[in-house]
Amino acid sequence: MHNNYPSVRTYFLVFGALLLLLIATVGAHFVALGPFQPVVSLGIALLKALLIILFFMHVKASSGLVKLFAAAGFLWLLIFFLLTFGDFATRYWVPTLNQ
Amino acid sequence: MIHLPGLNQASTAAGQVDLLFLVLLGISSFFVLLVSGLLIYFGVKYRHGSSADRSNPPATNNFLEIGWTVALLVIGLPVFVWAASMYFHDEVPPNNVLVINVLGKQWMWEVVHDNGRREINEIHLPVNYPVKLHMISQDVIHSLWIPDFRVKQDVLPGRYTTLWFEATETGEFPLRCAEYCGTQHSGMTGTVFVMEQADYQAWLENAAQGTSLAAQGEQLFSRLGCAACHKLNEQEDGRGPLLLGLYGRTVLLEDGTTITADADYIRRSIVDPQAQIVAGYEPIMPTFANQVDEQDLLALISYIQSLANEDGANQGK
Amino acid sequence: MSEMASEPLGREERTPVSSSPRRPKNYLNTSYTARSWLLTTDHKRIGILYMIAITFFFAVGGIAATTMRLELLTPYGDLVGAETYNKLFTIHGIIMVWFFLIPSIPTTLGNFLIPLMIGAEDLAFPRLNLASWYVFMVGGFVTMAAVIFGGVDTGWTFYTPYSSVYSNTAVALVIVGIVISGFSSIFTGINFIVTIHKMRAPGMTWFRMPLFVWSHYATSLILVLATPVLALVLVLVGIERVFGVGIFDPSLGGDPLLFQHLFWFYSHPAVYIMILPGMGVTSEIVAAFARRRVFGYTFVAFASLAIAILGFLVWGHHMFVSGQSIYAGMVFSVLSFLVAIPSAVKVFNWTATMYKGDIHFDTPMLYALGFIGLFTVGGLTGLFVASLSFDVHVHDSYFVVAHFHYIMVGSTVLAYLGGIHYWWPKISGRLYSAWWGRFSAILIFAGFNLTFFPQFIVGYLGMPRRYYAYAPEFQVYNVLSSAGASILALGYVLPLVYLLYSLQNGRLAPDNPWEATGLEWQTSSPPPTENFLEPPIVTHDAYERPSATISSSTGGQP
Amino acid sequence: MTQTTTQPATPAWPTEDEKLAREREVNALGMWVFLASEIMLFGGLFLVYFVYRFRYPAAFAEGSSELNMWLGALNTAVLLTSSLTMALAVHQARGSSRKTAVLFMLLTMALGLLFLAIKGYEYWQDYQEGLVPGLNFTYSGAEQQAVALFLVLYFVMTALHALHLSIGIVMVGVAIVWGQIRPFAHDPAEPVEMIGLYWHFIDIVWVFLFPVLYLLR
Repeated sequence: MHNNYPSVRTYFLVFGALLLLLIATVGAHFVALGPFQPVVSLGIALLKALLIILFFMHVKASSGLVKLFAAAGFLWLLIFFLLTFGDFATRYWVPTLNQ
Repeated sequence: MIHLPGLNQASTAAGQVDLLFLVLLGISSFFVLLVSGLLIYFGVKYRHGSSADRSNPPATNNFLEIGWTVALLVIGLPVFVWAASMYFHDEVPPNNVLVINVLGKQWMWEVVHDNGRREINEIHLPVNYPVKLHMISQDVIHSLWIPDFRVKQDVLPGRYTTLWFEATETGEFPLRCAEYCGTQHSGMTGTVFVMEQADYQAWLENAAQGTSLAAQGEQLFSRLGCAACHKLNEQEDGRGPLLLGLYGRTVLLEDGTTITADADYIRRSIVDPQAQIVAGYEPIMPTFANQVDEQDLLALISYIQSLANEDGANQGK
Repeated sequence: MSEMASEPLGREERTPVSSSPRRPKNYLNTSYTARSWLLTTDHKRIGILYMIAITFFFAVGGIAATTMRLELLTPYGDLVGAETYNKLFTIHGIIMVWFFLIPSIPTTLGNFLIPLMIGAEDLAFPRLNLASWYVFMVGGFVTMAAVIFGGVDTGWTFYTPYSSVYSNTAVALVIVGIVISGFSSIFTGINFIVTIHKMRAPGMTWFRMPLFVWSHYATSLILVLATPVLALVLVLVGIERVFGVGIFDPSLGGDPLLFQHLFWFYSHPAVYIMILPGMGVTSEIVAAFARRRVFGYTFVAFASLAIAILGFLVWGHHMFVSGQSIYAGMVFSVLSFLVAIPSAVKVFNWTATMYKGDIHFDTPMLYALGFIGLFTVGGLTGLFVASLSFDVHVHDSYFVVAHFHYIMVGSTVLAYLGGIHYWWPKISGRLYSAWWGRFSAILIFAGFNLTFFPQFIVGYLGMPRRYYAYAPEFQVYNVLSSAGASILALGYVLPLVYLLYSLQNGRLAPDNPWEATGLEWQTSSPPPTENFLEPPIVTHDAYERPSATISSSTGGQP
Repeated sequence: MTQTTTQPATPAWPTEDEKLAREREVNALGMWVFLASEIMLFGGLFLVYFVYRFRYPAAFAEGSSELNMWLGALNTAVLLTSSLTMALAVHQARGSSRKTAVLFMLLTMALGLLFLAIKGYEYWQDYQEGLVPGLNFTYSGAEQQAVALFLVLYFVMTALHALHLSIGIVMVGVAIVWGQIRPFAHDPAEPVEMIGLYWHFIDIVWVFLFPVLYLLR
């Protein structure tokens, strides 16, 4: 598990990418993207998170089990988001059954 | 319809719910008897020391496992579909419905009829006529439950919830608060009086104290100075949106979204006007949250609904 | 943060045990000092520490329950006032859910047995295990302090805006207590998941593990993934109370339904935390006392996982009448029907295990049969309340109270007692009186049904939950229920008496008193501190009965 | 599910280095299971935030514009750098020189403290501007209630994050001191690796917090 840890060079490369993405996300704030604004900002944040997980946290070099556990947390969160938003989005829909 | 002792079926929904109960009871009894019967049978037959044939006991049987899983689905899902369709039907009131406002507050129910008649912990309503209870709470979450009608609906603070039914028997039926709401939660009970149509009208008329709800709303409308900004005819253009014919219409808001002008919209526009600015108007309306209580809001909303009626452009209350 | 760093695994080398006439050295008699108990990292001793703690909390919750049942003998509030009654049912709820049911089987039997069953010396993080006990005790004391400083009257569900704005009781303090004890669940969950993955003996593949371990693996998934959301929502309620800001308070722009979503996202999986370990215990007991392999092992194992995963999708069935959207209600209803399937599969498999078995009706088997019967009733009434239009009628009524008590008390407590009686020889090295065991099992089964079956009826007839004064026509059912409660209370006291009695003068237990399979029965009773004297090797399936121990009955196993 | 061959190996206790390898895997797995529970904790908070943003879009945008975006951006950069130094610390602790590992860990602690300082300054600034609901809230613009709700969520989320960061800083400090006192523990890099995982997780939480709270239009 420890022989294929990323080299120091990789760390600095990843760090550089993270800073660039930071600049990108701040830049995107000034561009009037309208409805795409949250999509872009969350997309960049997701990308940064993936970079950190895969390289800084060595998940890329870890066993399948660690990858599974890393993904499990986010998967459960997705369940939570989807079903809760299912309620909030459809709360005021009134079926036109009887009219 | 099969009648369960101690609980009469006094609404259109009651018979269906009781039938669903009996079907579920039947299915459950079958499985309970099946499982306990097998447990007892195997227990006796294969008890230690008995000379039953115990050769090559099966370790597993995929056919059996898949079989009873599919069987459970085949039995379960139709029950879900039936129960869901009943629920779907019970949640949406028909058009021609008598609306009664119910105000839940810590530990009593205050009922306000459209003609202004008020009652505490009692609801008088006609038989064989769909009735919609338009409910809101003044403090915590309550829940209006009328066991004999098999209906229940939480009463939320800050938002109107509705509960509709059609009583099929005259008489007195208990109503109870089902959601825990504090010290006297168990004291928050009352009675529903279901009366013949004629008796109901007579009851409504003879004891009507003072003005109807809409009229009370009109007095409030002028007293609070709403008329200063909200004009009542198309000619004058006031600083506030025109309220004539507003109820039931879809309104375009400042941020581009549209919303139907129902009771909730009007209530929120009075209590928290900044939350929904109508397109083309300034956010200058102050909040009236501390000048009106829930009853005044009911009166104002009833008044605004009546404005729509004169205009004739209203799709149902 | 708890130290995760490893501590060197230096153990004195294993010397064969000298055959002194006195009991050989085991985890109990290695040392009797308080320090050896309070600072132990031995999973077996921590299991016993938990057992003592939750027995105390079970007593507190039980006293609250009996007082409520006495009050409900009459339709009017004459024994205790409304204030006190509301505090009683809140204490009963909080203590029983978080300080007895959730820790009951995982932290006592789970802690004690999982390393033994998979052939490990201890759990993956022994010191984290001790930390989980201390966190549990601190949470328990803070909660008991809140109870003593005037109690809480919000119900264990803490619905806002009552809990955050209108209740003037020690809500913030009890929230601190519950959140602290939440860490205990997370630590136990972490320990079990990593131990089951990484510390199995050679040859112990996933499908050679006992079903007890499978059910605890599924339970740990829920413990780890659901508990944080409870801590979050209770902290938000605490913040709202202390700073008067409106996260869930509608008058300040919040939404009480969002509280219900967050609360039930934890609290429904929490009921699966309570039942899954009970299923694991039942699988072990039925297999042992029917002297047979569990029927459909893989289906029962995957059913545990299915329950854990589907259990996260169904919380909305608590909110059918709460003003939740109709469509969400329908989605949650169909998912609730699906989550019932794995439970039913398990019940059928236990029943099929009895087929062609060699059934011994010892005390644990009576508890397991009681579990299967009552869990079938509890589970099926779950389908009643999952049907939308029926739940509209019975939501927040005694029908629902009866349903969840059939699962929590009828199933989980019976399984807990069954497990205690099944592994008591292994835990204490002593045998208890078989007659008293059977008698108390039957007494509890009878008392339980008399207590909770009338509640189904009175709930359907219209008696709401949490009423201390009710309509006079419901009195007959409540009197029956209170009568049953007194029998049940007696039934629960009996095991405490004869089990403690057996500690001193029970007969010494052999290593495998019930001729059961499983690694825990291959080591001594009570086991040595390092669990196994020679390294355990697993060569056959979980419940394969080695032909060497053909039971004396005529029809032996092949 | 790596599993030894099913035919029974000769029964023997695991050797020392077998135990060491398993030890490292066990710790990493344990930390990841703990991080899964932390994901659910912060995830629940993000859900509360998104539900209310879905309901009050204009007010949340208004509230977000009250915050000082540049301090947020600076803090993100600080935390990303601290992630780099933490990763290098783990690298050095695994590799040859423990001295540089301690140096990088000290650097990580410093960056963590810098983040907390900037955050503290930002809180103080918000307090001065009367943006703290419950304590000093003098915001009088449109949709006062919903803006107050945004700010409550802002403070709860960032305070919870800051609390976790402070715990992280303390743990790094403990690891340094522990490394000096008992340097010959059989696997000195193990605690550093674990704290590294935790530290990177806290950084990831901030990576999501920054755009969600500050860059809202």
